[in-house]
Order: sequence, then C-alpha cells, then structure tokens
Amino acid sequence: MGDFFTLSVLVATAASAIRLATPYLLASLGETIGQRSGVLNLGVDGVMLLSAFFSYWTVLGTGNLWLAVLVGLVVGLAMGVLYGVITVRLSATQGISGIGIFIFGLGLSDLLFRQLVGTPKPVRRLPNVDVPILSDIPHLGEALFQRNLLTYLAFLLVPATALLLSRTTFGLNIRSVGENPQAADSLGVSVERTRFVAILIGNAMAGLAGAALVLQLGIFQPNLTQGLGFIAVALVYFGAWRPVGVMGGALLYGLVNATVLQWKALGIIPVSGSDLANMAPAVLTILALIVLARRVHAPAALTKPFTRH
Amino acid sequence: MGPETNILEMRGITKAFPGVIANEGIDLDVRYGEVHTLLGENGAGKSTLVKILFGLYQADEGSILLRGEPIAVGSPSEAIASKIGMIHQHFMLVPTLTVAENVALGTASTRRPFTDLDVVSRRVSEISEEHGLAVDPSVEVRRLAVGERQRVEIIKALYRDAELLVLDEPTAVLTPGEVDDLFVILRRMADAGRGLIFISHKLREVMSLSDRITILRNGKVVGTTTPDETSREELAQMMVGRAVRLTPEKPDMDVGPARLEVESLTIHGDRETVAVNDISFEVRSGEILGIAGVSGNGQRELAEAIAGLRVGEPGGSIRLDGVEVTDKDTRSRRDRGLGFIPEERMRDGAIAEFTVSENMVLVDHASRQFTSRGMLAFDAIRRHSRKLVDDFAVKTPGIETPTSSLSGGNIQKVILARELSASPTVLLACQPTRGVDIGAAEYIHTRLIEQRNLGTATILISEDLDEVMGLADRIAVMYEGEIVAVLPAEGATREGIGLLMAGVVEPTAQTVG
Amino acid sequence: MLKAVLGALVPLLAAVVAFAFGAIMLLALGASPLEGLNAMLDGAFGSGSRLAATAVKATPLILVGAGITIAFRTSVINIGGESQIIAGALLSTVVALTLPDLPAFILVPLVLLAGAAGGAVLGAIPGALKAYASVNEILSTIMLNLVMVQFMNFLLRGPLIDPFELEAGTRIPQTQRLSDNAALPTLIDGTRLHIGVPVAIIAAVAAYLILWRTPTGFRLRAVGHSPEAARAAGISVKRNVTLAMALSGSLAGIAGSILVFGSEGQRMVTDGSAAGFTGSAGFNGIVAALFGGLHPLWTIPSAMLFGALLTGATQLQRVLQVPAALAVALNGIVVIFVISSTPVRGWLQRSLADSGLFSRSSNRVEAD
Amino acid sequence: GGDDAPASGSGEGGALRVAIVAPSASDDLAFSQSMVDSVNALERAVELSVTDGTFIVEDAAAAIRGYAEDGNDVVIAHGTQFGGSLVEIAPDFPDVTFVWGTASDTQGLDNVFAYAPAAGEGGYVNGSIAASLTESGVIGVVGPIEAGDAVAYINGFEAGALAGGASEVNITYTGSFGDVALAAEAAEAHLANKVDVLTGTAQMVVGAVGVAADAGVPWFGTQANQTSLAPDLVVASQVYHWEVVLEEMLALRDSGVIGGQAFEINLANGGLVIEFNDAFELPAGVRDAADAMIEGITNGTVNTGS
Ligand SMILES: Nc1ncnc2c1ncn2[C@@H]1O[C@H](COP(=O)(O)OP(=O)(O)OP(=O)(O)O)[C@@H](O)[C@H]1O
Ligand SMILES: Nc1ncnc2c1ncn2[C@@H]1O[C@H](COP(=O)(O)OP(=O)(O)OP(=O)(O)O)[C@@H](O)[C@H]1O
Ligand SMILES: [Mg+2]
Ligand SMILES: [Mg+2]
Repeated sequence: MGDFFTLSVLVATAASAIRLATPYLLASLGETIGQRSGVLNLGVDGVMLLSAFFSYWTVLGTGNLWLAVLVGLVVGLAMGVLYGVITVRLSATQGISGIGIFIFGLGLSDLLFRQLVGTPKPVRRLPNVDVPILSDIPHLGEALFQRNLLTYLAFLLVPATALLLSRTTFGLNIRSVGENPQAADSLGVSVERTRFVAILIGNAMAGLAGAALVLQLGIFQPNLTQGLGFIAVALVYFGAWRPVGVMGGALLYGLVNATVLQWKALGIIPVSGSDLANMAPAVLTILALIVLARRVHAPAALTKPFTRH
Repeated sequence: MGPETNILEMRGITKAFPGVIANEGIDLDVRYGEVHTLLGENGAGKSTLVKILFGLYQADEGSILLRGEPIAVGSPSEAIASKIGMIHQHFMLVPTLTVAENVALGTASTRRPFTDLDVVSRRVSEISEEHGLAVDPSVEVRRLAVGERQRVEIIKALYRDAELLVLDEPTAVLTPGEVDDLFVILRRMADAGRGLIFISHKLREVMSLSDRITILRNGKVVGTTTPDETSREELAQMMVGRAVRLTPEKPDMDVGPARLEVESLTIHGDRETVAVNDISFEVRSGEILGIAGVSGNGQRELAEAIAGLRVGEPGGSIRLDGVEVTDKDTRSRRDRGLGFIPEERMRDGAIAEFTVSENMVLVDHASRQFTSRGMLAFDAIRRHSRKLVDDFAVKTPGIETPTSSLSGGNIQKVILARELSASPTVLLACQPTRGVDIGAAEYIHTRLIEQRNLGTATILISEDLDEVMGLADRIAVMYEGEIVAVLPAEGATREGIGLLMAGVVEPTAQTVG
Repeated sequence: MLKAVLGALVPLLAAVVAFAFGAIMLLALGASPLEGLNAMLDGAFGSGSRLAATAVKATPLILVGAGITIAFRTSVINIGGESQIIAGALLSTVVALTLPDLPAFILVPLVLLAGAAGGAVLGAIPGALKAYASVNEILSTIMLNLVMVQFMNFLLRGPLIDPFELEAGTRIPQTQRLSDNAALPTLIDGTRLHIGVPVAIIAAVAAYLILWRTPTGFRLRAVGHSPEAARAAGISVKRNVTLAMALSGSLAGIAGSILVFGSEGQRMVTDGSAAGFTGSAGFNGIVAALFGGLHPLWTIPSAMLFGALLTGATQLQRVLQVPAALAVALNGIVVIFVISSTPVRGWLQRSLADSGLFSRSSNRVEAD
Repeated sequence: GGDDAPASGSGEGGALRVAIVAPSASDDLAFSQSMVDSVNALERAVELSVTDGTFIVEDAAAAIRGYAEDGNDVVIAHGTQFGGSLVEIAPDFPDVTFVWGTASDTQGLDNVFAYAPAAGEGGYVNGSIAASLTESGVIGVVGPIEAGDAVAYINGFEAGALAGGASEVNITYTGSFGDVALAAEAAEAHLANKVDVLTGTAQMVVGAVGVAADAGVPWFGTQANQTSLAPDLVVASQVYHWEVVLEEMLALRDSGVIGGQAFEINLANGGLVIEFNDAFELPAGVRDAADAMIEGITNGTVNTGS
C-alpha cells in the first residue's frame, strides 16, 4: 500500500482517472442537456461507437487528428438528426428508440470496421499539450495540465453547459420543456424545436466522446466502448442532472477504475481478487448515491413525448 | 353595440370532440372595461370556448373579431401577440424555474443569447407594485403558495401587455382572503379598460365581481344577464336546468360515542416549521366537524396525519374507535373503518388511467367480496360499480371508461361513491366540492349528510365557508397550526369565523378538547 | 378484427422497410439480397429443427420481456435484465452442482425455481434501493449489470471452476458439465425444442394474469399510474415497487437457468463480458417487450420475431460469408423503424373498441 | 481478410472443404486470426468458410451444425467452450471431422481431433528475453481474465522473466477480453510503476501496445505476430502455427482415421514459433541466448515449469 502513496504513482493515477473520465464526461454532459429537455437517449453507446469508428478511419486515411475530431462531431450530429426525427417528430417511445440506436451503432461500426479496415492498425493518438505556467506546478501540473485538448475541452464544457442551462434563453427553454412542456408551449416556446436542438447538442457531444475515446487509444476494435455510453447515461442520474454533479460522477468513476488498475499493477490487489476489485467502480457509485441520499427529482417531463392536447 | 365598445366578439363558435359537441354555435361579446363571466356546469364547454380563443384548439365553425378585426388564432403565441392573456384552469408554470424565469419564458431578451433576468425582475416588480400583486421574482415557483402562483400567472399576462384577459376558474384553488385580493386586482384591471373573461362555479363570487354573466349549458348559450337582474337561485337554475337547493337540509341528530380522537398532535411541516401544534379534538358518531381556515394553516398536514400518510412524523396520538393508530399505515386505518376523500382529487383520489370500475374498488379490491381464488372477481366488481354509478348518479358512458375522460365533478362522485360505499365509521373529507359544479356539489352535500345520519363521524376540511357552515354541526377554526376555536354551527356567523380564520379575534367561545 | 390485423401489420410493414435497408447493405457488401433473405428465412424457419432453434432463441427474450412489462407497468425501469439473468444462472448452477443426483422431475423444476430466486434478488435490490433510498433504478440496474459480470467471472474462475480445468492448467472459466438430470427435457427428438419454451410461454401468460387478473397486479398497476393515489388508497408504494422489480427479475432469472440447462454445453462459461453469456437478452428482452406494446402476451410473437432475426443471422453469415455485425446492424434498423411506426399503430389501435384480450393495454404504447 | 471465399457449391477441383467457427473477429491479430492464417497456410487446396464473433455457445453450435449439414469435410470449432456442443453434434455427422481446441482430449468422440498450444513455452522464451531488456528489473503484463492459454502464456512468461534475472513481474488482469481502454490504462499503470518492458495477451491488448509504443517501451506479443501494431517496439511474438497439427490431422483423415486424437503445438514440433521483429535491435548476444533457450526447450534440457 505504501507504494501507492508515492507522488509519481498518485500523479499517474490522477492522470489516468482524468483520461478515463474524459469520454464519460463528454457523453454525460451531452446527455444532461438532452434529459433536461425531457429526452432520454439510451443510444449514446451506439452513437459513440459510430463516431469512434469514423474518427479512427479518418485518422487512418488522412493522419489528421482534428479532422477526425470534426468527423466524430458530425457523425454525432447525424445520429442526432435521426434520433430527433424518431423521438420528437414521430413521438416514438424514447427508451426503445435509444436501444435501437445503440444496437444499430454497435452493428454498423463493427461491420464498417470489418469491411473497411479489418486488422486493427494503430494510428496517432491525441498528443498531450502543456498548459502554459499551470503545467509547471510540481506534480499537480503533471497530473492535470499536461493532458490532451479534448480533455481540456471536456472540462471546459462543464461550466459552459452549466451556463447554457442556467443563463441563456435557450437554456431556459430547455429547462421549461423538460419540466412542463404544456406551460412552455402556452407561451409560444416551441417544444419540438427546443428538444430537437437539445438532442443535436447531446448527440454531437456523444460524437465527441467517441472521438475522444478512440483518439486517446489510437486504435479501434468492434464494441470499443464496452458499454461506456450506458454508464455515461447512469452518471447523469448520479449527477442529479447538473453539469458539476455529472463531472463528479465521471471523475469518481475514472478515479476508482484508475486506482484499481494501479493497485493491481502494484500487487496490492492480488490476481485472485481481480474480478472482485473490478466491481469497485459500480459498487461505489451505488453506495455514493445511497449515502448522499439526494432526493432530486428527474425533469418532470423526461421520456414523455409532447402533444398539444 | 358597435365594435368600438367590444374588445372581443365570438360568433357561432362550434367545436366537436369525438362523441361530444363541446361548443355549439356560441356567441360571446366582451366590452372594454368589463368583467364578463362564463357560468356553467362541469363539461358545459367553458374551457373549450376560451381555449379556442387562445389558439389551443381550432374551432370547427365560427369567427372571432378582436377590436373589430377578424383574427385567426392558430397558436398560443399568436394569441399572445394579439395581446390576449390566459390564466389556465391548471397553472401553466414551470415549478423548478423562478418567478422571473417563468415570466421571461418565450419572450425576446435584449441580451441574446442570454436572458436578462434583471430587466425582467425589475419589470415584474413594477407590475407587482402597480397592481398590488406582491411576489418575489427570484423565488422558485414550487416554493410558492397557490395564491402566489396565481399572481405569477397574472403577472405573466400583464408582462405581455394583455388587453383581453381570460381567467379559467382562478378562484377554485384560492382561500377566501385570496379571492378578495384577486377581485380587487381584477376590478382594477377592468377599470383600466381591459376586457376580462372570468369563469367560476361559485355564485357568490360571480354575483360580486361580474358586469355581465353568460350561462352555458351542454355547449350552448342559455342566456346573458347582469347581477342586478338576477339572483343566485336563478343562476343556479339556468346552469343546471332545474331548481337547485343551495343550502342543504339537515335534520337534528343525537351524537354517539367518540369515533376519532386526536390528542396533542404535533407535526413538523415541510419547511422545518411547526405545521400542526398540539392539537386535540374528537369527532363523534353522527356529527360533522367542520374545520375552517385559510389554506396553509395546517389543515393539509392534519388531514395527512389522520389518513396515515405521515406515519412516524407526528407527536401525540390518534385513536380510531378507541384503538391507537398513530403508528399504523393507511391500510390498517382503512381496515378500521376510515374513509378518506383527499383534497387533490386527480392526484390522490383516483387513478386517471384506471377505468371507473377500477377506481370504484381501488381500496377494497382485495376484499373477499371482489376476489375469488386469488383472482379479481370481475363480475362482482362490475356489478358493484354499476350499482354505485347508478346510486351516485355518476355521468359516464360506462363503467369501463377511463376515469380521466370524466368531468371533475363526476370524478369526485366516483371517489365519494367508493369511500361511502364502504360505510366508514370515520370519514375524512377534504375540499369535497372544490371545482365541482353546483349540481354535483348539491348532490355531494346531500350524501355527506345522509352518511352523518347513518352514524358516521365526519371531519370536513374545507376552505369554502358556505360549505362548512351549511354542513357542519360544530366548526373548528384553524390558524397557524392551532385550533383557535370550536363553535357550534348554530349561531355562527360568516363574519365571526372569518375573523377567527384571520387570527384577528382572540379565541373566546368554548374550546372543546 | 380487421383493424387489429392492420395494427399488427404496421410494424411488419416497417420491418419490411428495414429489410430493404438490409438489402442495400448486402449489395454494398457484394452479396445478393435475395440470397440473403433466403438464407435468413431458411435459417430461422427452414426446417423443424431451425424453427425449434428460433423458438429456443426467443425463450429468454419472452421471459425477460414479460418481466419488463411488469416492471414498466409499475413505472419502474428495469435495465438490469443482464444481471438478473446471470444471478439466476449462477444460483441454479450452484443448485445443480450441490444436488446433482436428484431425479430429473425434481431437479429440473428446482433449478428453474433457483433461477427465479436468483433473479428476484437481483431485481429486488434496485427495487428496494429505489423505494427506500430513492436511488434511481436506471442508475442502479446499469451498475448492477457491471457488478454481476465481475461476480460471475469471479465465481467461474474461482469457486465454481471445473476442477478439471485447474488440473489441466487450462483454466477455462467454466463450471463442470452439470448433471444431466437438470438438463431441460427435449420435447421433439432431433430438434433443440426443450421445455424452456413452454415454460417461457406459461410465464408470459402468468405475467398477464398477474397484471390484469389479480389483486397484486391491480396494486402494481395502480402504483405505476399514480403512486400518490395508490398510497392514499392504502397501497404500499415502496413494497410494490420492490415487488415489481423482484417479479421482473425472477422471470429474467428463469431465463438465466434456461440458458444454462437448455444449452448443448450444459454448463456456464464466461468470456468476461455479460453478452457472452446472455447474448444481450437482458436488453433485447426490453426491446421485445416494448415492441409488444408492454403486453406480456404480445411479447411472445415479438420475441419470436427477434429470435428469428438472431437465428437467421447466423445462417446469413454462414451462407453468404458476410460479417455477423450486419445482422446486428439490421436488428437495430428493425427496432428503429418499427418503433417509429408505433405512433401509427397506436392511432390504429386507439380506434379499436375495447374488446378482446389484448385491447386493455395495447392502446398504451408509452413505455417509460 | 482472407475469409471471404465463397462457400456455396462443391469444392473446386476436389479442394477440401473446411469451416472455422471462432469466438472473436477473424482478423483480431490474436486467437481467432491464428487459426484462419493457419488454415490458409495449409499446403493442400482448401475451400474455407468462416463464422466468427460467436462467443455465445448456442450461436456457435448452430453454425457448427450448419457447416456439417452443408457437407464440409472438416469443421473447426475454435474455442474450448464449444466442446459441450460437440458432444451433441459430432455423433450426428459420423463422416465429418470435427477439430476442437484449445482442448487436451477429445471427450471420447472418435470423429473429433483436439488441439492445444503449449503457450507457456513461448511465454518462457519471451520472458527471458524481456529480462535481458529491462533496466529497472520490473516487467508488466496485461492480461484479460485469468483463464485459458492466457494463463499458460503469462505464467510461462513470469517464470522465464524471473529465471532471466528480472526482479519483479507485475500482472494485471483487466477482467475483460474486449476492453481496449482498460488495457491501455493498465499499461499506463505499469509504466507509472517503473515497468520498462511489457507484454500481454488477448484481443484487447491492442490498446496496451499503443501505450507501449508511445512510451518507447519494448513489447512482446503472443498468439499472432503483433509487429504491425508497433513496428519499432515489438521485440518478438509467439505465433501459433496450427497448420503443423492440422496437416497431421488431415493426413490421418486421408488414411481413414477421422478423429479420436489430441495434439499439441509447441516449439519442438514447430507449431509455436518465436517470430522476431528484425526492426528491433536486440543487444548483442540476446538473440543467440534466446535461440539457445528455444533449442533447450525443444530438446527438453530447459524446464519451463509449465
Ligand atoms: N381534448 C378533448 N378531447 C375530448 N373531449 C374533450 C376535450 N376537451 C374537452 N372535452 C369535452 O368537451 C366538453 C366540454 O369540456 P370543457 O372542458 O370545455 O368543460 P368546462 O365547462 O370547462 O367544464 P369544467 O367546469 O369541469 O371545467 C366535455 O364533455 C369534455 O369532456
Ligand atoms: N389495498 C388493500 N386492501 C385490502 N386488502 C389488501 C390490500 N392490499 C393487500 N391486501 C390483502 O392483504 C393481504 C396481503 O397481501 P400482499 O402481501 O399480496 O400485499 P401487500 O404487499 O401486503 O399489500 P400492499 O401492496 O398494499 O402493501 C392479502 O390478503 C391481500 O389480498
Ligand atoms: Mg373547464
Ligand atoms: Mg372545472
């Protein structure tokens, strides 16, 4: 255990936690926006898989990381259009539509990978970029301020999302259609348009999350996400629909995972206990919620399609 | 009457829903500066008419002239743009947003993409001051009392410069004091030249506020009159289509033993205040104890405690028929003979998606009468429901109709039928006729008295003073969580009780334990 | 009646449109769509034994789906099917390992009951967490899925591993071959059709009866529609929320034991993921249930459709040598198209009179 | 991949019809690919069909049965977990040869051949080379779940590394065959703990190889040649050449014996081959020492402990 509390290991653990948290955070923030408008998207994982594949394929073909990020974003947007049409225009049940999107993304990304790539080939990974001055802070700088740009973006999006929701006119519309769409409608706020745009933003961020995942790894594999998108949805509940809470959840999840891996590497967790240790992130997430016992209520209109009468 | 005097003219409005014609060739004029009341039973078509005006529904036939110009209102935003404001029967507020945010919703902001809430707040304060609508713009709406929410709705309309204001049953949820305040505001708005459409079932209010009254029955206009030309009795007759007894007939009864005993009951409220403070009383077989009071003085908490919805919280003791039930849940209290008519009928009283028949057995579904060999006995349930629908004159297409498609008064009758058919020894009736039309209210009152005559100990919690005074044998007045007085109904005056409710008069008369 | 048929036709039409997309994808892969369709139909229905395989594939979906209807009708969203399947499978495996010599007519019902018990526990936990600690069930069930996978890995690598695997040093994480007395009896020789199929159908019918014919189901639906009104009527919301999840989980748990004892391998084995054991039945069951309008009986044909997709896909891959992922993508498209068509179906069904077995609920398609 | 050959119709020119049913993707640079590559490396003409990505035993069983029904001569069930299904299927097709692995016996079925790798042997060689490359003395291993030939390889590697003078071998089982991100972070965790040589097994290691490559840390592969994942840093890969035992099985089949025997690939029979990456410059003598060790294991003078 003593080995763990050396600075270099702690710094590595923190860095690892932040890396792991990045895709969760991006996807969860997007899902937060969607859910605040009353739309549950269980298809995040599928969107992430598709955008991850296309990002990967872009780097493979062009070597251009930023183009790949853009492609991930655009794929997310495209999936957002699909999801918006299904759930907002056609008022289809959200839960099942999301699962349909998930299965579709899972299958299509796998298929495309097999057809267009086949054998996994490594590509460039997102380089770490030092934040001037801050990165020179001993240890802390190394852990927090020598990360990749998508990580910085993810964390900057926390206050940005909070601001969007609490201060902007659009955020006000989002919150109102998520709580009481009838009221919003009676004041001339278009429930349909507001939700559609919220879905687009949410999916675009899921697309970014997919890009972040694959570009941090530098390689793609079928089902790369391994259910990450579902955890991202769960973290929205954990964070009580607030960006900062969601960030807390993503960091907690990343930190527990990173710590478990460090402890395995150090032999603190014996090989025989490895599976039990793998339960830690999920168990701790549940325990945290029990202890915090926050009786927060979901947006009142979450999952409810809106019709005027 | 030329266009210059009428702000609104609705001509030949017809609107049909599947199976019902809600409006049939309705004409309605509203003048500048007048309060024009729409009166009618539940389901007469009042809300439908004003929803058409506000663009929520489209009329099948007919035309609308606003300020003399024909207009087509396709959506609420078009109505708002035409300076029509509407206060809906069910508030259109987002509870998690602040007052200012609710007001700002849907309006253009000067600081796009951000919403300039400071500007909104300032304007809200101005409106508050101008019209006497005290409310704090920075508070979340869910923290507001019902009356305050109403004020927010009015502010919303005024913020949008509404010149024609529609209020659909604004007083249904208000206390008498709040109603008086509201009427002052409405009158002032009318005097400033606005046109107001006011909808209510309460004849006393209608007589005091209206300039003109239009009565609807079964989707048609029965007539238009003024308070000077008519009386409450005549209005009731026009609405219902037959003579109506406004004050129930109540024979004298000998009271029996105490059925419900409440002793030193203390409840902490939701906001860390003491909601009910050391209350003691008893209700005897064959009597109705009316509890009067302005809402928010602990009646709701008291009712919940008696019903068993706050097990574990209250200090003190509650006994049903002599048996201690303080720690027992709702079900065991009901098993001991408690009947409960909750205040919020659509939320707590009935399940909207369930059929009438399912709601009829919501409490008793598992009794031997309605089950056989572990399964629900549908034949028995149907027979029972049909009988109750007949006995209680519930207006419904059938017992398998979803309850949500019944009118408020009829839903209340379903609940009443369910609770009374179990022959309760103690009946807790909360706001039993709120939002219910005169015909239904008359019926409900009759049934409550019948039950009393059968020996049920009834506790009636109501903010409708007429109702309490008409039904109760004894009246307890609640003020700030305490019972400040218990008076015999005979000889009690509106004014006297009103003062007690306002906490003005020191408790004088008998304070019974 | 005609309208009822129409109502059922709309999703079928949507499925056809979805298959048109599949055809385009096949063309893109250089395969013939006609051969593809032929292979899928042949794989799913081509012979008695293939039809049986389809029914077997549909079995866990029927069970999970029927369970889902109970939970969703109580307004609890059970995304924990995967964990409940695993729990049922593990507990029934333990029973079969402990009592291998019991005669089949005792052991078979016993392992199914053990499966139900295991699943019930894993359902009751998130149910109780929601009821008594206000922990959102979407969160807790997703997390419990993750927990149970690891727990399965732990047991199959450790306490439950086939002793032979340790001896041989191969250490494949699997149990020993379980007692033949626990194997689900085959109904038609030469096919895979075992009693798990009728068990699932009976369970779906039971779910229907519970929900609409018993006082328990009455209370569950009351709580689902309006917890406040249920509470005021003396129905315990907390207890019924827990109960709904436990019932839902127990059906998934039975699916778990059927996956073990109805399999040719007759043992549990893990590849470290949940899907490797469950075949994602915990998710696909939700789809089947929602597809069936959250009605337990409609869930049966709906699950059969997905079972056919899955078995047909295996044949598709084998015959045309296209990646299995195509079938997964197709599956997703079918779901998307059919669900997009439910507003249409809902509209059709709403115009149906309240008659017949299915009418009571099928006009309410909203799931969550 | 090479698995797209058409499967319908009878074999051209009397080519042997072979089908593979494999649990992961046939081009996973790991377990499944090793078998596809091996069949393609057979000397005789083969018409190959592949169903991959079927970890779910029931799906695999359906595919195995389907291939037998379709008239394939040889059906390779490439996964231990498929054994239970073979017990049911094989007796129904007495003329078809089923090839099953990894497994060390045929469950008494006389139309089933079994195969297994002595993965520990190559692990031992890799481990001993790794020991000569480490400066910190600490070597990291990223494994999936502690099972199957992953365990054999990792245990062999650990033994070889320790025997070769490494002071510590840290082993992380991530708990998943598929989670690339966890494998990558597991590698990062090792790097933070002084590890300067890495190895790993199963298809999710592609994530870990990327981390090793970025950190400039040498990597050892197994199951398939992983040089393409990090052309500068993969030192050597233990590659499975199942064709060695497949040829033997087919010869037996030609002579009328269609099953009933178990085979092992190892360094001695050439089924296991340590393929060095020439782009990685080994210190002087290391390559020779490695060759000597392979020689020793082959002739039995070196005991790998596995
Ligand atoms: N959206 C709708 N769909 C179908 N029927 C409707 C709809 N809205 C109203 N109705 C029916 O139209 C009739 C008139 O209803 P409306 O709401 O206008 O009555 P009301 O006079 O406002 O009654 P209350 O006093 O109870 O509010 C009723 O029979 C009602 O059931
Ligand atoms: N609301 C009710 N009214 C009358 N009897 C009931 C009610 N609920 C349950 N019962 C009966 O009480 C006994 C216990 O039932 P059971 O254990 O199934 O329900 P429960 O979980 O105790 O009830 P609840 O869901 O109301 O808490 C049974 O005989 C049942 O029929
Ligand atoms: Mg109305
Ligand atoms: Mg009303």
